[in-house]
Amino acid sequence: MAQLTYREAIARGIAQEMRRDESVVFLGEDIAAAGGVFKGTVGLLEEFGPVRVRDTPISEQAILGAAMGAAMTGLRPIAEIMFADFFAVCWDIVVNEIAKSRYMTNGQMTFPLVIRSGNGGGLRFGAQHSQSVENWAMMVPGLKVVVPSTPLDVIGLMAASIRDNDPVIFLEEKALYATKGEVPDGDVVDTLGSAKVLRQGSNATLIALGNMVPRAQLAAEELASAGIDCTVVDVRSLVPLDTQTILREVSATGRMFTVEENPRLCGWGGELASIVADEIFYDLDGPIVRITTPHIPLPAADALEDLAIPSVTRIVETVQKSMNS
Amino acid sequence: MAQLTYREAIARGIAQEMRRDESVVFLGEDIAAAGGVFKGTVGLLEEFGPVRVRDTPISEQAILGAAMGAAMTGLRPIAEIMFADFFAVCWDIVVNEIAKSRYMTNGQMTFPLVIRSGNGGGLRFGAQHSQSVENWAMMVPGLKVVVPSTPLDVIGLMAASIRDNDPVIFLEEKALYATKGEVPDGDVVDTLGSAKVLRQGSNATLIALGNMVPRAQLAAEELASAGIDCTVVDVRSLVPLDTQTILREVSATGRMFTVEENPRLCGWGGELASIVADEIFYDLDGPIVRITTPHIPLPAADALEDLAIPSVTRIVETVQKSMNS
Amino acid sequence: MSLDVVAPLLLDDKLDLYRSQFALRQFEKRAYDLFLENYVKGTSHLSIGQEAIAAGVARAMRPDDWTFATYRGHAHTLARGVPMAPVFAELMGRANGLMAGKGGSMHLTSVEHGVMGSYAIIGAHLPIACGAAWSAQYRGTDQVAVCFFGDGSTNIGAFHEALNFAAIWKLPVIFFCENNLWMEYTRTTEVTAVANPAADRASAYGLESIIVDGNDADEVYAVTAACVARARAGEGPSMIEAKTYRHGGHSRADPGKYRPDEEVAEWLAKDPIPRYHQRLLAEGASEAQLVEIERAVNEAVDVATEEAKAGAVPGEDLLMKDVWANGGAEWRN
Amino acid sequence: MSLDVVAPLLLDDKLDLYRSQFALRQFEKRAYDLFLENYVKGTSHLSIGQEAIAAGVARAMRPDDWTFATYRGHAHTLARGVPMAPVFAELMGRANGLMAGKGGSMHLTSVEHGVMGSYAIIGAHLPIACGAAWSAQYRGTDQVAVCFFGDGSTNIGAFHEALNFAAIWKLPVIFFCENNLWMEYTRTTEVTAVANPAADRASAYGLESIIVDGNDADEVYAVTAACVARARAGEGPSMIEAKTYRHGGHSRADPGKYRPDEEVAEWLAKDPIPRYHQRLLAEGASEAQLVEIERAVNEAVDVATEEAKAGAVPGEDLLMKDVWANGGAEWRN
Ligand SMILES: Cc1ncc(C[n+]2csc(CCOP(=O)(O)OP(=O)(O)O)c2C)c(N)n1
Ligand SMILES: Cc1ncc(C[n+]2csc(CCOP(=O)(O)OP(=O)(O)O)c2C)c(N)n1
Ligand SMILES: [Mg+2]
Ligand SMILES: [Mg+2]
Repeated sequence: MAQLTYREAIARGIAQEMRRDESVVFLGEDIAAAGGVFKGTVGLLEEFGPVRVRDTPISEQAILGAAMGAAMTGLRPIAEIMFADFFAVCWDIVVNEIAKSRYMTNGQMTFPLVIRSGNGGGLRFGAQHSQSVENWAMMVPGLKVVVPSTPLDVIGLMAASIRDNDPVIFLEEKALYATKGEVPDGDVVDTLGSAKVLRQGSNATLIALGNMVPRAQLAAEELASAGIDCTVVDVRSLVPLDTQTILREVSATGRMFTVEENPRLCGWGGELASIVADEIFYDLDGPIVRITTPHIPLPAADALEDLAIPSVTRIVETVQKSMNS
Repeated sequence: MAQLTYREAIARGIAQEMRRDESVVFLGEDIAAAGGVFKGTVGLLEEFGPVRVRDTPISEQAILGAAMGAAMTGLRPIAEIMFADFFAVCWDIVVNEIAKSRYMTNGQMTFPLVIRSGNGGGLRFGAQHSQSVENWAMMVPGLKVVVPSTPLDVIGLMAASIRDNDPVIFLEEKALYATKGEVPDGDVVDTLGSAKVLRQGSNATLIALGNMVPRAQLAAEELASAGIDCTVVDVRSLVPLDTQTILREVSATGRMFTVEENPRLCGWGGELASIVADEIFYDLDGPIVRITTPHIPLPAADALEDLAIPSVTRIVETVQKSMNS
Repeated sequence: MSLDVVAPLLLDDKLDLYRSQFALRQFEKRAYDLFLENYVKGTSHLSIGQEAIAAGVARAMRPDDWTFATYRGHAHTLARGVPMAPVFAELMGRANGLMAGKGGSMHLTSVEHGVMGSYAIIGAHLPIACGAAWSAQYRGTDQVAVCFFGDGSTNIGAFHEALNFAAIWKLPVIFFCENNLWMEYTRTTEVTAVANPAADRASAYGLESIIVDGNDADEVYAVTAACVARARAGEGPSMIEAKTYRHGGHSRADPGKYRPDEEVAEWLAKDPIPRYHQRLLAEGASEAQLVEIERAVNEAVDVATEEAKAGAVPGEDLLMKDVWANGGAEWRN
Repeated sequence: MSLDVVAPLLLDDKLDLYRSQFALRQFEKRAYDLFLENYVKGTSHLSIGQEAIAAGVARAMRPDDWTFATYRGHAHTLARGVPMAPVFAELMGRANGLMAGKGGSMHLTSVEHGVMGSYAIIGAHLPIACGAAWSAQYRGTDQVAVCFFGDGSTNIGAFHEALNFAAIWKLPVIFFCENNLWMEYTRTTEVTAVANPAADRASAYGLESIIVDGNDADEVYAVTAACVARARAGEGPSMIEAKTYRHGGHSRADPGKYRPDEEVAEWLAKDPIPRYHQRLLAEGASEAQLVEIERAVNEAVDVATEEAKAGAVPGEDLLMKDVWANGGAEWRN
């Protein structure tokens, strides 16, 4: 058992898999000599050398094209896109090439690759360095999408993503890099497509992802003392999606709230709402409510960013208002 | 009054606005001399000359960057992205630059520009030339998103988009280019953010967009003869979204079905479902059901593409099954 | 560009190269007919006039080398040894198609033949080819990747990123520009800052500027073989610009009317196939030998057409197959 | 590059240019302190060591010309005449900030000063600058756009697209590469196929290769002025590569330890500001004049800091403002 930060867990997860599999290689901007701009990959160059851990130019299309070409010819590359916002400069390689080529070739090609990226806000970096882009990826058939919320999940889901034979978009929550958690010694391997029930309640079910998970947990504690007993589900993986757990936990309480860092329109919460409103409509006791960042670009100022992203207070107030009306 | 094809309506709408406003300029690949690969812009070079109607290299980032820079300095550019799938190669300019710069600059800049693009499937062009990307754009704060379903709407919404002071993603449904419709003489100007109720029924409300609108209408006719009387709403504009009309029409029947060409996850139908399940939950009489393309890349073969995209038969069967259960 | 390392072609090799070029031509002509007869439903982009390139390059490659083609990729796919019938069937959207109809004309792929895909978004496959080359370098297999693209594709960002990336990592990849003068309906020089869109940019990546006659299969072969040797020797990437012309329009039934008559005539006179035919006669082949090659090819095209037409229409099972490596399409449990 | 057309700077102009460089330096030093004191909450990228460029270029521009900067854009913004206080306030996220705190350090914009934005995604603003230049060309205003970017930014696709686009349309735009040798923590030559990442690629766009000493404001001014004149005369774009160095790290509190000590020392010895100070003395300015300039700047920095600190914290009204041209943020009715 050790206490590890979320940031340290990244390198730990990657190293664990690079040790057992020579075909795992890693490329990206400033990931080798510098150990990553978020210091998430410190030590990997030293342990695995410059042939397996390579710095690249600022050429995101080349980075992901290289990962794709390597994956289709037998390697298991990990590529870093420094900030998730930068997916926009290489989106074609992700959505038109990596996501579709297995299907288009009728299964002739396989793309065992992981694209890691720093996701989300909270660091006052402004609109072009703070986006939560999990929905950009969830929207595209052929991509798996993983967003861990704890150091332990980082390691286990990273290992599962690297071992998976499909392309995985692995989003690391920038706001969580400094958070700590217990991690067992030895290898950790988790399962993609499994949500976690973090708290069981009887009145309402809060469904959260990534950086919103600890906030949902804190909100649930506050709500409990105000007499509203909430289940909290950490989705962890948007594709594959653990609809069994989600449907079961919403059925059990009859009320569903999503807590989403993304701007509202077409967020994963909308997708979940539509699944629930279709498949367990008659188990619902009241409206489905989404708590999201408003549909605006994220502002840079700390005061404004804090107003934008769902806070514990906003979660508590929204749930209370809806449950008491 | 004249009969016009959807394709002819494009050039008509653009010409109408270029005549009244010198600041409207138009650029894209093969749009001038060739009149567009879908022949949607025939005659514009001849009428407005090569200074206002310009062919470009295959450089989508340059095309949209040019449109953005021109818009912030007083022009009203129209840019073509030939196939909507190609947004992926210039997505940064759309989502990180055009969509956000007004907000980031606290309103110092304005971006009156239109990006037109051929959207959707049905032409057996395969996975990289057939995508319905309306949700890619809807997801991003700062973009307006318009998808006309008739020649008349093409002209009126094109005019409204060009006159609008915000960036508009104007998606032309490739499968509809050859369809015809009545168009009055003289200028036509419509309003962004207004849905159209095409048919009023009492049992269920079908909400459709673009190429799915005529299918929803045909399905409604079939359903009517089977005793299920449906309202059909053409959304027309995803942002701004006419939630008043949608909420009213769903409340009136108590049942909502969406008909979406996009692959399922995070589609606009999910967003609408979540709005309805929140705001008029108690008006609902049964599950909300989404009829979408399965969450797969679009196949090229005609037989497979026809299986993938919602057909009139699938709409009819899905509605019947749900209404009778 | 020194060609010393390249093995010269013998007459038999050249007869084979003729067969290959002729087969590509006849395949494309049949594909055009099938399009007009509405057997081919989607789009298609033919290489008629450009056959010397696909054939000459393939000749310079080892079976385990990789090609990356564009939407104009029938010829490049067949030249690597992929049989005609599944390609025809793919164009027709049949279950016996190369990818069971799921990819279509623009995405021909046959991994077993080293045909690592045809890509329909301009520029995307240049970085992807870098990745395959990187994998060969990492695993020490001395495989080489060849990536075809058009003149118009040199102005897109991915071109630039891939060239720089290949150069700095010394990747075994050959970027092959087929300069047929035209993008879809626009002349490339009208929208390109330099006269030779690939060759004039080689120096921006520390590469040699190489221009070849794309209508001469022997020259294409020799220069490509030299670049392949260089790549296998660990000396890094090359870029080749071949001058050529498409006889027809850009795609589907486009008659290509935007091109001046004299230009078309000039290039028809440089048609690689009659030219090669004449060369073979001059180098000692008999007319009878060539006629027999042509007959056999024509027969093969007919047989393949019928085999393709006999294919079944693909159904729901194929539709929901192979999104994921487990063979399925499920996104939920 | 002929400099005949450029008006030589008089001593008064040069004193002004000194004032400008010194102000940029002092602003950045204060910004660094404010970061350490946690007044600046987000990131910030300083131009210490590179001031001769922002100052020299601004001097060559007309007030109605446009600049496009990067996330490392404080200097470029101030050099065009934007007052210090709103820039400090923007870094601190205050309502009196240049964009009321909504943009932050990386997105400084002041349309009234021709500062058409600072862009934080590498490469994006090069095509955008083309668009502004196109608009000037279309409206016949003879305005010019200058677009700054770093050495590391020359390997991204947008660079290539913009250069070609500007060249073929003969746009009045100047691409200004500040080559400070480093990307974030990686040396640019390690990932770039040519030694001069911008200048060695100019020919790929039919442009002249231009390299200047980026630590010499007079040279930067003169070469930029010549390019501006060319652009105004309708002779199209230019690309300039200036050799320079950032004294500190890439951003925030990065100490820049990855750089060899000798390299840092070599460049500190070429610091543009003491150099310019010496030159002014040699050209007839008095030490007292320079001391007075420095005093006035320091005072201005102090005053601006206090003014910025006095700003209010922005609230909900600003949050939901100006997504759309109508001033609001509504996406529904
Ligand atoms: C990113 C992108 N932009 C535009 C297109 C549409 N398009 C397909 S082929 C083509 C012309 C390509 O010309 P060139 O590279 O010379 O190849 P050729 O067709 O002549 O073989 C264009 C513009 C595309 N497929 N992808
Ligand atoms: C598309 C993209 N990729 C990566 C980054 C992260 N990033 C910010 S600055 C930078 C280094 C840029 O180096 P250079 O262009 O030399 O400019 P400098 O910082 O030295 O002024 C990087 C990689 C980014 N902002 N955008
Ligand atoms: Mg061409
Ligand atoms: Mg630099």
